[in-house]
Amino acid sequence: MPVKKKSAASEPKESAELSLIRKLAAILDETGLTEIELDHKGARVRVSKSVQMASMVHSAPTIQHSAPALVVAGSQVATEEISGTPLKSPMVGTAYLSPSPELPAFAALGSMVKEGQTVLIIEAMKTMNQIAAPKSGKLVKVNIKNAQPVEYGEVLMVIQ
Amino acid sequence: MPVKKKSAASEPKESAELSLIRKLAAILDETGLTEIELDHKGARVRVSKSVQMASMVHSAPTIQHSAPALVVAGSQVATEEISGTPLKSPMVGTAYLSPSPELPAFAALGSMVKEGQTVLIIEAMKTMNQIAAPKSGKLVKVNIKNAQPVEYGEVLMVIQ
Amino acid sequence: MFDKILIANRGEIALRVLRAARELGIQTVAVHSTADADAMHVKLADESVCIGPPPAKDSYLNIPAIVAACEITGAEAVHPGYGFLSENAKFAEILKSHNIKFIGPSVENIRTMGDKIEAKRTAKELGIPIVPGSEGGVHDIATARKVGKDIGYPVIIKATAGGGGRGMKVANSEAELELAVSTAQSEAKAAFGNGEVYIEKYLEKPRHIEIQILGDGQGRAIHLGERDCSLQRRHQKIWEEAHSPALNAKQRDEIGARVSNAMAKMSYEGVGTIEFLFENNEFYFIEMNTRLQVEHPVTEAITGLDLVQEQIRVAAGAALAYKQSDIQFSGHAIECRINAENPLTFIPSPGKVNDVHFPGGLGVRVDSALYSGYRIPPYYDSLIGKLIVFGKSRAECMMRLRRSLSEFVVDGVETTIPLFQKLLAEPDILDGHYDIHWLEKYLARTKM
Amino acid sequence: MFDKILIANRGEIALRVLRAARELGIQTVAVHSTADADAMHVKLADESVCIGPPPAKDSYLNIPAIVAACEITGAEAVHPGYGFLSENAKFAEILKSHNIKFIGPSVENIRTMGDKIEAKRTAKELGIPIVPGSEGGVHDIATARKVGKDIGYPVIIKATAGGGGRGMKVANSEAELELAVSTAQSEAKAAFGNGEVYIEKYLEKPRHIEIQILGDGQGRAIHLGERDCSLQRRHQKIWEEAHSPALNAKQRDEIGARVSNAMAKMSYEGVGTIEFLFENNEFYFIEMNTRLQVEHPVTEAITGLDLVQEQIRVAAGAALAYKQSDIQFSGHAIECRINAENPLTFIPSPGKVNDVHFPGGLGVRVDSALYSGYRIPPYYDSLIGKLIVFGKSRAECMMRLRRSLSEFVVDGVETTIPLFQKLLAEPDILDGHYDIHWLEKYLARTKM
Repeated sequence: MPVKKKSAASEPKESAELSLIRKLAAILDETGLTEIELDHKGARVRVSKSVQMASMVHSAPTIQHSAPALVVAGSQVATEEISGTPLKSPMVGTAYLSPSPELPAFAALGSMVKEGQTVLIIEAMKTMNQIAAPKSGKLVKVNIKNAQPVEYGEVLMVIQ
Repeated sequence: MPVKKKSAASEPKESAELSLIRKLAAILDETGLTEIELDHKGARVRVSKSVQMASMVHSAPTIQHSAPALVVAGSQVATEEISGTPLKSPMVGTAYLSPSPELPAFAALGSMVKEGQTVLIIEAMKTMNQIAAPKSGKLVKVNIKNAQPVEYGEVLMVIQ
Repeated sequence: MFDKILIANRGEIALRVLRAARELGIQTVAVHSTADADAMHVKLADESVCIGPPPAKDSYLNIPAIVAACEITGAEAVHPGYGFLSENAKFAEILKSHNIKFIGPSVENIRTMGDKIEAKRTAKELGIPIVPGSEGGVHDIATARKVGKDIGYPVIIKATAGGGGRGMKVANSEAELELAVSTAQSEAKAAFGNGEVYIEKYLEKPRHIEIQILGDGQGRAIHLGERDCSLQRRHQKIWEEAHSPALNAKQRDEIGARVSNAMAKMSYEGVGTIEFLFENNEFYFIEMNTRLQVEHPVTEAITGLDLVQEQIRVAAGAALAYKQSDIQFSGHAIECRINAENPLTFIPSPGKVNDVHFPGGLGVRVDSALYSGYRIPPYYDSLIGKLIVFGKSRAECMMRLRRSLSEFVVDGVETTIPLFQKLLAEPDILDGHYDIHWLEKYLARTKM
Repeated sequence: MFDKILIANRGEIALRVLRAARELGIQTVAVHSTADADAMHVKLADESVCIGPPPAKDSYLNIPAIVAACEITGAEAVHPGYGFLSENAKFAEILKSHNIKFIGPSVENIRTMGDKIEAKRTAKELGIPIVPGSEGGVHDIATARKVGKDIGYPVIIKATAGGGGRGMKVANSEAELELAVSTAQSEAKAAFGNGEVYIEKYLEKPRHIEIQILGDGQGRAIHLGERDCSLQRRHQKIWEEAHSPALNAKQRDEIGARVSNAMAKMSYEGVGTIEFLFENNEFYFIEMNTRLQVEHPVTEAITGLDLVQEQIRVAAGAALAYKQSDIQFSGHAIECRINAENPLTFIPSPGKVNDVHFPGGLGVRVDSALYSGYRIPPYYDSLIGKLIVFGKSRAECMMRLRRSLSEFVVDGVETTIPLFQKLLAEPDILDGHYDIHWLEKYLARTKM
């Protein structure tokens, strides 16, 4: 969500949504609420404010002191914040960015893709599964290399 | 929804939704609820408020679920807050408040005692140990009964 | 031996398999649903692969995902644990077609023993005692009388087309037989449109006793004694012990020999369990589980074998390392299944576990994937740990069980620990006098 | 049997004794210093008594306080654990005079074995092998030569009045003897004003092997095999195993029989350990510990006995329940002492333990009084737990040890767990090739 934290004096040009967010934020402060979610004429807005939790309950114990669990694919590492629609892997398998090594990629980084267009293939159990773009837009991020193993739910690409 | 307790400064221009949120916030405060979600004429609103978590880190685990460790003497229980100088048991043993069952107590509750005066006896290993008042003053509290077992560090009496 | 195996399961059994593999020097791949990303077996495995969303059908039962996980990690074999795909012949078949070793018996053996009727027929053929009864349907009272005389009373008359208790009648003597048969026939006709009935021996207070076997798929098989799993609630075992308080060494040797001979004839590979009802010193085959059993640790305790390691060894092609005479039983072991459930209502209690403390000391084993701060997901079964206690005698074992239950802390969710503490106060439990109905009756009696 | 015993100790051994008592149906009284008010044994005991401030001399070594704690709680017997008052003859004597049973040997036996010279004399008398040497002082070279010839080279010449290494000389052959004796004599004269020296066999690379015995104080005693405790740092054992990688069954039976015969002659009561140096297949008596040993669990693992329960039974007057022939050894066990210390510098690391997770599964025992949130007090020794691992063979045991060390989590303080993980990579450790100097040399070598 492209919210930039503007100065106090809000310009008149501000969109209706941003204005609404400001108002909601003010209500948060005023009422001591921590979260507001609002569906309003098709626009859904959620604002929330974290409490300063001082409690530090030891949620995840340091079980891994000797053999750290190496996640096969580097999905966790690769998820820098680039906004857009993520294409998450619907299955486990080996991802291919082009139909064959000699051919160019289904979709090059920075290019425009169409919703439903095949942007990569995932091979699982000797079957090539064509993976389609979830929406039309610009391919702004490719998190994987060709022939890389991927796991379920991993963010493979981001389309803006 | 029967909402009272308005916030004084609500502008008349405020949209219906924002006004609703304020009302819901007031209800949260009033009822002690932590979350309200409302579908109202196509608009969905959810407000929530975190509880002040008193951080309940499990310092001492609940090891005792079956066999609670019964401390021999009721020291922990007996230490109500009465200011003064505590007389803590210097040893483990059986405490006696008078030289023999027929005789009166070394020091009666409410009486004045002198520093160094014997106020009770603790028997340990067949030996009678005279326990002296740590300071002069009024004996304002006697935490033990005659012939009661006591442990080290237990507060036996309080002198003011 | 394998270099790398994939563990197609979760929870305590995934951890159990991981431990065995690690002790054999084998690399492990954990697979998990998104709900189990923080699970112990995932943290401890050498590699892990997320295979799907929380519902088991999309993850732990998702055959293509698991095969693909083998492919991308290069795992040579799959250990299926128990439940999920462990007795799925199709899974074993698909793995085979991908040149991945299924750690378990052959596809044929799984299939045969997975079919109730086929299993019973095979058991009978191989000399395993089954419930005596009529061969097929009984149509007239004369035949019924003959069957009754042959197998002895009481008998139960069941609808061939039946199920769910309808069309079932018990006859305690020949005098009751005619009425029972005709009633069953008309009930069966009314309920299923088919009045055919058959007759079986009726067991009133059987125990559930099962024999653990181990085969190498090369014609050798041994038995590892029995487990008594009679304490059940809604057909779920909650307490298992070895040996059974009801069996003596001669009975054990006899049934064990029968069963292991049968398994040798089948060229059975890996571990398996033949389940029996046991009444009046007779065994009656119920079914065979062609996989590792939840309660396998009690057998490990009294034999000293690591069943999972043995499973992996024979799967890798090794011949059985033990003859029957190498197996020495010693002591007594009891397992309590610790479930995240209310101990009175048995309503599941998933959620965050604030603090966990396992009992320790001599003769105490805990198999659990819990840790402090772990969140028990609501999607899977409620078994969160197993407490296995060993002693030189049953009496010592019971005292140790009492002691270790009192040290077991799981804070944040409800568990069945208090139930076991209560059971240890029951004279029947202390004496080993219980049958498969005991626990249900006890729970009904103490509900007030 | 006793109804109630008092445990005059703290930490893991207090918990160990509590568990044994509870399994025998005996009530327990924990005593503790103010620093240990939150300790596990205090939480779990039926009753607890605070006996003094943190310094051990005022609490765990405070005899009047402990006797008074018995009096006010009505405890009939005291288990002293190890360390503290466990080998204090005076304590045993005072308890006796108060009609409280000391769970351990007689006052006389404690006293005899507590005196180094008397212990050696007694051992020799009872047929236990001691280090051969001259009888008393050696004044001339001719006598020295005769002794050297009798006992064999190398020999060590020691000052009768000596200590701390001064006045000690080694002679590797008769050729070196004259110079060694005269040098030792003049050093001794200079250092202690007394030039008298004596000669003993010199052991270059001995192992520390000890024999566990159990007697009933009524003339019966058995041995429970040996433990190899050669891996020591500054005379502190850190790793113990049974059996010793260096001993065979015949040697075990021979030394065991000698030692148990000696103990029977002494009418020794309870458990005890005879410590030996072992070199070139010969045993040389060092000392006897008249108490339970830290490393007793490895013996429990290979014999199946509960040593603490046996201690309590004979203390209550029972005759030994086992003949030597009843004792069957099986498998292999290793104990690692987990200390709250930096694994490189061995600087103690007391403080709050945020999170504890014990390894579990087959063949793994943890004896520890730690729990999540526990604060390790700085007043006592740094042993916070013992990991004991059992396997059918030494190889299986080592693999299991590696696996369980990798699961052991103690968060918040430093522990020696990483040291053991490093040791498991050392070929000498894997092969069992080590002596009492090995660990010190290893630590010096890897310090860089």
